[in-house]
Amino acid sequence: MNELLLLAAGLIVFTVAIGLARILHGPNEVERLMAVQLLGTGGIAALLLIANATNVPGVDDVALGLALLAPFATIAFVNLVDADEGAAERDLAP
Amino acid sequence: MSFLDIGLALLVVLVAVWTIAAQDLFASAVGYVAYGLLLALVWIRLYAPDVALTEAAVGSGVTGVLLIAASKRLGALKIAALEAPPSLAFKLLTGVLALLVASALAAAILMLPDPPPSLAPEAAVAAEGPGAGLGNPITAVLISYRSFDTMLEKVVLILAVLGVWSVGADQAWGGAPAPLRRSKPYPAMVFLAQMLAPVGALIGIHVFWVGADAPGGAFQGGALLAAMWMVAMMARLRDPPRIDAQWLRLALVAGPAVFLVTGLAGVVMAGNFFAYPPGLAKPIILFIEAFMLMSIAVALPALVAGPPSGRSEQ
Amino acid sequence: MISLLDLFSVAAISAGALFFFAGTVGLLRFPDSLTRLHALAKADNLGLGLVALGLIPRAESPLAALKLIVIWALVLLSSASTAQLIGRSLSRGRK
Amino acid sequence: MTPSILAGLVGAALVGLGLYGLILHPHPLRKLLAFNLIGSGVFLVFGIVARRGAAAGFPFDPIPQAMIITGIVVAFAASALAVALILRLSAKSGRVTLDPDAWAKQNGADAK
Repeated sequence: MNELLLLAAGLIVFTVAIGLARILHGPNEVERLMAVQLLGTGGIAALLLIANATNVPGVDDVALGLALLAPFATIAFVNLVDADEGAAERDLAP
Repeated sequence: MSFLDIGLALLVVLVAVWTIAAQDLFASAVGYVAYGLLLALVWIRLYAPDVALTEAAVGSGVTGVLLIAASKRLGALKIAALEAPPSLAFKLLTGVLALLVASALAAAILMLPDPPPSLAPEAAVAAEGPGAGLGNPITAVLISYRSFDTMLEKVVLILAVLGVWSVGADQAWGGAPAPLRRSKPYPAMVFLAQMLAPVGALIGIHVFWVGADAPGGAFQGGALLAAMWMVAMMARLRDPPRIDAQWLRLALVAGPAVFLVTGLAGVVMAGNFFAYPPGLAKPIILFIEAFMLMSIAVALPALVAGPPSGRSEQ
Repeated sequence: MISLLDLFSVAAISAGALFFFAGTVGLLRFPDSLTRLHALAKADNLGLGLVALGLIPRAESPLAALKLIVIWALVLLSSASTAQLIGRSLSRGRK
Repeated sequence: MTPSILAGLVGAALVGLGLYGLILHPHPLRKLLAFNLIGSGVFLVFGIVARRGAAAGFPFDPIPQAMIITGIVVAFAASALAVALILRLSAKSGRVTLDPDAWAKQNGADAK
């Protein structure tokens, strides 16, 4: 059963890693980010599987940390895009 | 060796090649974030959950925000470098040099002594030493066995913060760094930050607390707390504090200061610099770690927020 | 000897892996950014959700099971919110 | 070949790759990325030393691992400082380059 779980972890990581081709191709910057977000979620799933299949302690906490940090890059990016375009800037003006 | 290990190794190298080879600056930075994620998985496979947690939080998460923001800002400048691209001969020469260094390192790895030398017994003494009883040997090493090192590392963080602050314009000194978002945030962003930050702060403290006996500790917990503060700043729930704020500076130096004072007290109490009196070692270590947690949680966002910006620049 | 619970785990995890596969295919093959975003959100929500669901019966303690659910909830929250943010930034770019 | 040796070889490859990028890329931010690659390659080599040094009932040698954790945080601090310097340099000079001659070229162009 543990072997099976590790196999599933590997499959999920490699599947989402294929999605990283979107980093290569883009064409939008947003799509490059989306590929990383998919890798992040796949990585969390793989960590959960590894946590269950092996006796390394604390792997679930690593997954928890990754889950917390998942939206990080995207928020930073959206903020900068808005700053670039000066959009929503007027919203701040009283 | 399983299919998971081989595949992960290949993926890490491929993504690293992409980070180096990409034409686009932003694509390269995003590639680095993916690289950090994959590396965290590799660390788990190397039986290093503490390192994996640090890599995930600092190496991928916080560094990712830093790099993505920097590449976006530099990309907005749209300035072509005046330099001529390196010639083919120079490229080849560099390639050969890189190959030589990598093969020398690989050869050294293949020829590592057997049986491998290990300091683990000494770490075991530090972890189970008189009255310590820490279940996590890495925390014991960081706070007890290599305590001076860890203390100086906090000083390095402070120096880096000072360095970043002093990069700003003279007239901006003492002011606040530019907000992480220039305009009014979207409701969805505010909602996300309001939900995530409290939960994340709890998880950060949890990671710190279990660090005495399980993977985790002040570094990892502090990095998660720092990340949550950054989420709040990115959604404009909070703005970066003024760099002359008293509480900020106190929080920054508290970690190494408490560490150093405790270490000096060890001379009197336990007969040696950075020695902890038997029976009290565990509470003292947790006490030091609590202040280090605070320093890290404050230093990392300060590093990402950057130098103070004059009001006039906005 | 495979118990019924194990069978449930295998089924749920396989289904989760399938959603990750579908999400990747969608990300690569769908024609424009918004549809790709749609594919991404499915993988985030259902793929991870099914994997977590499949692991719950195997959790060592109720607390470990709770942790699985918290992780899934966090990813649901951030994936839904960032999808909206990305969508907004895309629709602005189109104007 | 064991998984730890494989990871060590990956570390060696990363050091080589990073060195290549560090020397060849003219863009300072790309140099910084390459430098971080070298750093994580070295961490990986440290990591396998830690894994091989399993003894005294630990599945790893905690001392190299503790050093890696310290190293990751210091590497981040250095990167943040470098990013601040790069952003300041580009804001001040209006261009993103480390080439000292580029300044002369630009000033020459301005003088004309």
